Amino acid sequence: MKKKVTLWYEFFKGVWDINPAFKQILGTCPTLAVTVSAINGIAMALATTFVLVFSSLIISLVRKLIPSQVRIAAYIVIIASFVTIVDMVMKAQFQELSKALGPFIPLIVVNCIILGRAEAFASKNTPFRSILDALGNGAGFLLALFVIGGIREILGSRTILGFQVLPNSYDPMIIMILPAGAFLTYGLLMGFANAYAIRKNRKASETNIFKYKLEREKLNATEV
Amino acid sequence: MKKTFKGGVHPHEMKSLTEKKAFEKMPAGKQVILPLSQHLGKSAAPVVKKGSIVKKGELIANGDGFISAPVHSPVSGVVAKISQNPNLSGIYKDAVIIDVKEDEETDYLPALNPDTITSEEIIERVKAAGIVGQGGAAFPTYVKLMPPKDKKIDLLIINGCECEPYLTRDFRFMIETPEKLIGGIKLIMKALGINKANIGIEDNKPEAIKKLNEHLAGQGEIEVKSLKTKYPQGAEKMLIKSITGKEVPPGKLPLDLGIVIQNIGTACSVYDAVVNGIPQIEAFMTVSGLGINEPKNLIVNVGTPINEILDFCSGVNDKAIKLIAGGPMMGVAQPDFNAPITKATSGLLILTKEEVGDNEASNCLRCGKCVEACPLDLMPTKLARLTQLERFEEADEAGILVCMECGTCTFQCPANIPLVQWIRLGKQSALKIKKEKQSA
Amino acid sequence: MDNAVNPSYRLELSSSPHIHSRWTVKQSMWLVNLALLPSIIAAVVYFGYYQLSILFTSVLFCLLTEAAIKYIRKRQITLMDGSAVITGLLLGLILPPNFSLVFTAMGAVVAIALGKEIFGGLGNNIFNPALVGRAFLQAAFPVGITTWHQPNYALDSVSSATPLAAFKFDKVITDITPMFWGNISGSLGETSALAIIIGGLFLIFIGIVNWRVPVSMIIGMLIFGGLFWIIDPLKYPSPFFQLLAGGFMFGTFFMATDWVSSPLTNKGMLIFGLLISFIVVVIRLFGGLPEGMMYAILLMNAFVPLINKYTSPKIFGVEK
Amino acid sequence: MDMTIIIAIATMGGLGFLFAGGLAIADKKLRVEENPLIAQVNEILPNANCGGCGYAGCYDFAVNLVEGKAKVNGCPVGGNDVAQEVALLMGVDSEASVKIVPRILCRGGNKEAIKKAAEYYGPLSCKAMALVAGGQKECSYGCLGGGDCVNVCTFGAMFMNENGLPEVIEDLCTGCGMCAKACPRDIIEMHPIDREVFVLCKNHDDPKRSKEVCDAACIGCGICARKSDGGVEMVNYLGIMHYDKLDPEKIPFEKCSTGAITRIHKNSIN
Amino acid sequence: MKLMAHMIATLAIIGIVSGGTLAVINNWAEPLIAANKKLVTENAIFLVQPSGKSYEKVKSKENEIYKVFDDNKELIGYSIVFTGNGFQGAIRSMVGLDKELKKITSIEVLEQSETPGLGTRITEPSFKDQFNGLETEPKINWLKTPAEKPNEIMAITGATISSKSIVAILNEGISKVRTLKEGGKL
Amino acid sequence: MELIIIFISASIVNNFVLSLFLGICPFIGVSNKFSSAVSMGLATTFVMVITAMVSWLLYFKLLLPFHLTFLQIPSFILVIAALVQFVEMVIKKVSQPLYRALGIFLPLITTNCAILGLALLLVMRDYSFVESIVFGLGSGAGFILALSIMAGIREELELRDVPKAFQGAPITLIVAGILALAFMGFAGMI
Repeated sequence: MKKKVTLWYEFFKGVWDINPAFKQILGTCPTLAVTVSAINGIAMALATTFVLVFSSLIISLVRKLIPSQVRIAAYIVIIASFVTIVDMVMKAQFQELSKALGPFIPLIVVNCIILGRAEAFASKNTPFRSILDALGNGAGFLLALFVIGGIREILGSRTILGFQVLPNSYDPMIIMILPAGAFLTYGLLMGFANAYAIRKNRKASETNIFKYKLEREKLNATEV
Repeated sequence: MKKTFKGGVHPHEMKSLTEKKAFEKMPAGKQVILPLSQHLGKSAAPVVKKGSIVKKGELIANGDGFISAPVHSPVSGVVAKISQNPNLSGIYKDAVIIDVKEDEETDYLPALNPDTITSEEIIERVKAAGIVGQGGAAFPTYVKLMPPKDKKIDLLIINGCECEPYLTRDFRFMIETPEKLIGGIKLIMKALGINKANIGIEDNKPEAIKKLNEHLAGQGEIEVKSLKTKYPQGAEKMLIKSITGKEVPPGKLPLDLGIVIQNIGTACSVYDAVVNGIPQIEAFMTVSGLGINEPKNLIVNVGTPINEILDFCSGVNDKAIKLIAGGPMMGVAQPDFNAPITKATSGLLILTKEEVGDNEASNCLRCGKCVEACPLDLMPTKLARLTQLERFEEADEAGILVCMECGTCTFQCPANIPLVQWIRLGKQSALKIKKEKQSA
Repeated sequence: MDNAVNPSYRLELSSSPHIHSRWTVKQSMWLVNLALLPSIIAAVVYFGYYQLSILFTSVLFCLLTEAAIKYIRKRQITLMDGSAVITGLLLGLILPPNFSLVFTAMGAVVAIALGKEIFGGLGNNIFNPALVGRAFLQAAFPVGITTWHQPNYALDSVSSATPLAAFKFDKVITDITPMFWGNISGSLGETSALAIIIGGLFLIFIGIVNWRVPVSMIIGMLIFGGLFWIIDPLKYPSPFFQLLAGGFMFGTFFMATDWVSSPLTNKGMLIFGLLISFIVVVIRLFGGLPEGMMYAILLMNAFVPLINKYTSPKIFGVEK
Repeated sequence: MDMTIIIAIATMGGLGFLFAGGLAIADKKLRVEENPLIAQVNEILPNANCGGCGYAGCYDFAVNLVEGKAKVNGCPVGGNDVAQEVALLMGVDSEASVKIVPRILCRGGNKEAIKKAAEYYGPLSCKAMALVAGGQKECSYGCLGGGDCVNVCTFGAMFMNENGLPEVIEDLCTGCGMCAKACPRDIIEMHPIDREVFVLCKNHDDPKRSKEVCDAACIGCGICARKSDGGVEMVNYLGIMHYDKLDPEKIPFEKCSTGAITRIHKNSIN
Repeated sequence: MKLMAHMIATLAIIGIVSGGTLAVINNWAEPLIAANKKLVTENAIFLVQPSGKSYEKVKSKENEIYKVFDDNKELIGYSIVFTGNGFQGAIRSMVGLDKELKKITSIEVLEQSETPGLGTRITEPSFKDQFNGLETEPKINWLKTPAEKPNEIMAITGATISSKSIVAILNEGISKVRTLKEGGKL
Repeated sequence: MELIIIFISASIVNNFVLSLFLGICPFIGVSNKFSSAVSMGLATTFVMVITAMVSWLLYFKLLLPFHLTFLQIPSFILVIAALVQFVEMVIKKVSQPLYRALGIFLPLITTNCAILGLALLLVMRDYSFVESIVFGLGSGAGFILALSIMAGIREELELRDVPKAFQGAPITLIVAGILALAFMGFAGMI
């Protein structure tokens, strides 16, 4: 029943088709909170991807050993452990980032992306595919966070990844680095992503109708 | 301060077009088309065949079923055919078509003495004469005169408000034939076995109030109540609220409050049927609007096609844009001039663009004018929107079934949204869902 | 059929009722614009001709944004209904004098795009578009929008505190009389209470504005503002000062009464007005910002759906 | 070994032990019998418990799905794949072996149907039009042309053609029947795809009237009924099909003057 | 019963493995984190006392106070952490004072959650540098216009409250420390 | 006084949803119906208060004394998950109507970062036991406030003509953005 999926798609679907931030609307808290700058977004996404990949791997390895009644608890402990590792490593080695991302590193635990992929994918698939899936979702998350962070950074502080790109004559829009700016940017981007998808769908259905009409003409022609 | 209801609107009355004009009898034309369903309820069953010769007043179709009314011929002539014909609102339904012959033979019911008649006899006669309510819904009148045994009736209200703009028919009844009206009221009271009646009249008709008071002098049981001029003062629930202060709960009837409401025209018809034996074969109506050359109050044979009536009023002018059967607030727009009028037709209006206004609707601005105007305290904009979104169950919860389609909301709406149309649609669907649920 | 009334034109067929009241959207909108005229005149009188360019920019960009979005959405472009003009004028009138035209244009774009069109256009917005634009500007360019100019000093860059800021930071109470006439520092259209009242009463008189909102707001201010004043007249200003200060008057008559973003029901309007006043008093007296009118109205806009829900009228005949 | 490590192990192990024990007991004591379909559906769902569907978690969504309250494609996380799987699962019992498609039983488009003398103003939805004197066309049985059916189709399987009538793209149709429900005139009926003969009209008017209102109406002449041995029955001037008795070969299609009774062929875009 | 045992075992094992792993990693990370923390504090201490070479923590319940010494181990002043409420949240700052507590050497904002782009400008040199050499007696004062007296600073336009808060925090903190000193506890 | 300030700060000025971005998932997910929003808010508040108590005890009585602070995250989340499950069981057992009203929202709460965020914040801010409870209550109240406002608006928005691309999550986020702007009015009030 289930169609065979190519390995490439296993990875790629997470980047766009089921992009966690724009399509699945998961992991919204960090998406909004840490995207004050592009670099923060990237760091957060990388941390999340790290946890995602490793927990997916472990979960997919032990998926047959865990009884279903305790699977959520088991998964969440595994995830929490990896998050703690990330947290400690960040604190020890990347102090500045750890400060910027604040309490949102521990909150990776409750990022629905991770538990979602664990349940939806890793618990049903082989480790290799799980890793691909995790990487894809991580990449999708990275893309989203980078775009949102980039927009907010450019408009809100004239810079991107710390380099000034807008002239000094441009007054930075402070709203972009406030919570309100995060909500608005995310909402607008999500809307535009939807608009694009709707447009594509409409195009597709127009093509369908066109094709159907052609076919019907042919049919009519042969009948007469 | 007169007692009144909340909300309501004040449309331009436009009654001056016809209020000074006495009823005029329109002569019969070549043909009458008698739809078999001129009332709410089951269609009547024809008792004549093609080629049958009928006299004026003769029964041509029997009302069968509990809520139904018979149809009588308004002319003497020959049945040309029984076929489908458009009725008011453009739907094709069965109708008996009679070619008019020029003799004045009549076949009325026997006249009865109003002083000795019994309650049962009155009801029997009202049923036999095919009288239907003339307030708009065309509900067979005899049903209203036979309240269930467990309901005690103590008040008859005669609706003389005529709150619809343009229409002056009831006004003319009150001015021209007050005796007939009062006689009719007394018969209805007798049929119901009560001795208290109120006539509610809007205070923009002082002449009528005066006239009736003169005729009622010394008779304590019938009382004229002068009411505030406000649309829809003439709606059952509003009228009861204004006169008695009571509110008819949703899903209940005036009967449940011990009240029966009858229209002025109905009372006159009852009088004619009992005292003169004439079944309901004529419609008293106002033909008005700026689109007609000569507005009139007319007495017309039931079944006369609209175009003949308009011809009789010197035709329509070229500004006419809309034809309405009934009043401008609740009447039905007609697609053409071919349909015949029925027993309950109280008016024909030919309106011009100037009166009708623009048809373009824009977005709802949530100004709340519809909520403010709704006499039943509904939120019309919400009901309409819920209908558009097909959320009928929620609409039901919000009271869509209570709406009586009086049109105040649409009248007030600055965005010109056809709220009533949507709500009517919503009512149909909500009712359907409710019935399905109950049967399930 | 051979009837004499066989028309050469087509009859109109539509649902009842067949007549309408005199109200139309377009007419109402332009009347609101007319009611803003006294405030516009006051702005020019007190702050100079330059302010007209702010208003013009604001209106222009509102119209352009609306047209652009309607075009993208392939909807009918209805600029002449006057609603975008209202938004533009309202936004312009709540900006400080000599405000940057670039920022004004940005505010106008945001007001229409995020305040109105994203909800589906006219009649669909939850928040007052002009206030969304203003709140955006306040958050985006806090310095520019809190730089005030003294009246009559037109293009001079002398900055002076508004009565509320003067009170908040320096505990200075401004005289009531100039506040009534408008000869004080503040937003373009907000300073002259007189001009606002003229326009506002006009709207109430012709029935566009439901009196309940302004009345309940003023009463609310007298109650809540008065309460604190009675508690400690030295620490808290008099309610009359608060009535005339900042954007209260303008908000009362032109912002909170916006049809779209205020409650539908009469009872709801009273609650709405009272709560706006309450929030304004709280923000002014206890918050970090000197003025809270904009935030109070926006917040209460958010509550409108709930207010409507709980004040929807009791259906006729239903037992109480 | 470091003391902290031992305590850490003990703590986490202890907590795990406690929790698992509690859960195990709970699972034993509080198990509730339920529709097995719910569990099956729940299995397909992503179980992220994100609440994106508007329900309280995946399980609640599954319950509502099985009860028919939630939409199959309601899970934003699962996307199309999950929607299809769920649809398949849910459709197992209901789906007949032969595909069901809607048939539009009216051919009175803009060309064929006669328009009313009056112009309709108001909302252009079929249902709303039906309320005001029956819309634009003279025929009070036919298609109103408002496209309500097209609008409810979530699969893009319907469109309004140039003639103002809806058409179905059978390959895209799932046979959900939403269009049939949406039609206020009941012109759309759901039929197995292999039925070929239809009277594409619903007009019960008498012959004269039918001819007046539409060039493509069934005028009730009854030729098909007489020749079909009970396959077609005339009811109120309209041919009604009895598919159990129908033999397409006996129907004199060429004799039908308006072409109301037709043999339709499967259309396809493949 | 078997299932129950299975469940308990699974979770317990996962817990044990997790606890163990984390403990091991913690053993590696903990000293690094602690070192980082210390480094930050040290940096700040010397940042506000540029001529300092070594420091010593003063035991005090209310404030974090460090004595700062020069090359010759002679007291040159104090680095003190002051905390208080800003516009939106707590502001934590390290302040360098001379040994008489009469002059500020320099200040450094350690933590704040002011409005980004506005209140956060209290961390920018243009604002902070105003405090270099600022007199603390009788009291630090703030103006909306350029400062005139040696104990005055100019507030940030549009962020008056944040500027005001810093001044208030300093004034309050310094007076507290002064009583400590007068009480001989410093 | 201190407690009142904590409450107001947590519920309004530093609203979890609108200024700390905690609990956004349920905020977007369960805010389309007013009744479910309120139930969800109540259930969350309930769990928040209990979490505040339990995690305070766990941290200050177990983890801190034994130098196990690095186990904060896994132990907290385990406790929360267990707690949610336990609460669900109890409610189910005690009152079926209550379960139907609240219980079905409980699974969502495990992955609500507002809960874990609350636990982490109260540790970070060094609150006392009572302060922690008030903090939990305040956060819960703020959550209910944000959720019910949003639910009211979304119920209303369903009646309006939001462009298709923006229906659902996008318009919710934009409304949240404007709400966050409006809540800025309370800034500086703590």
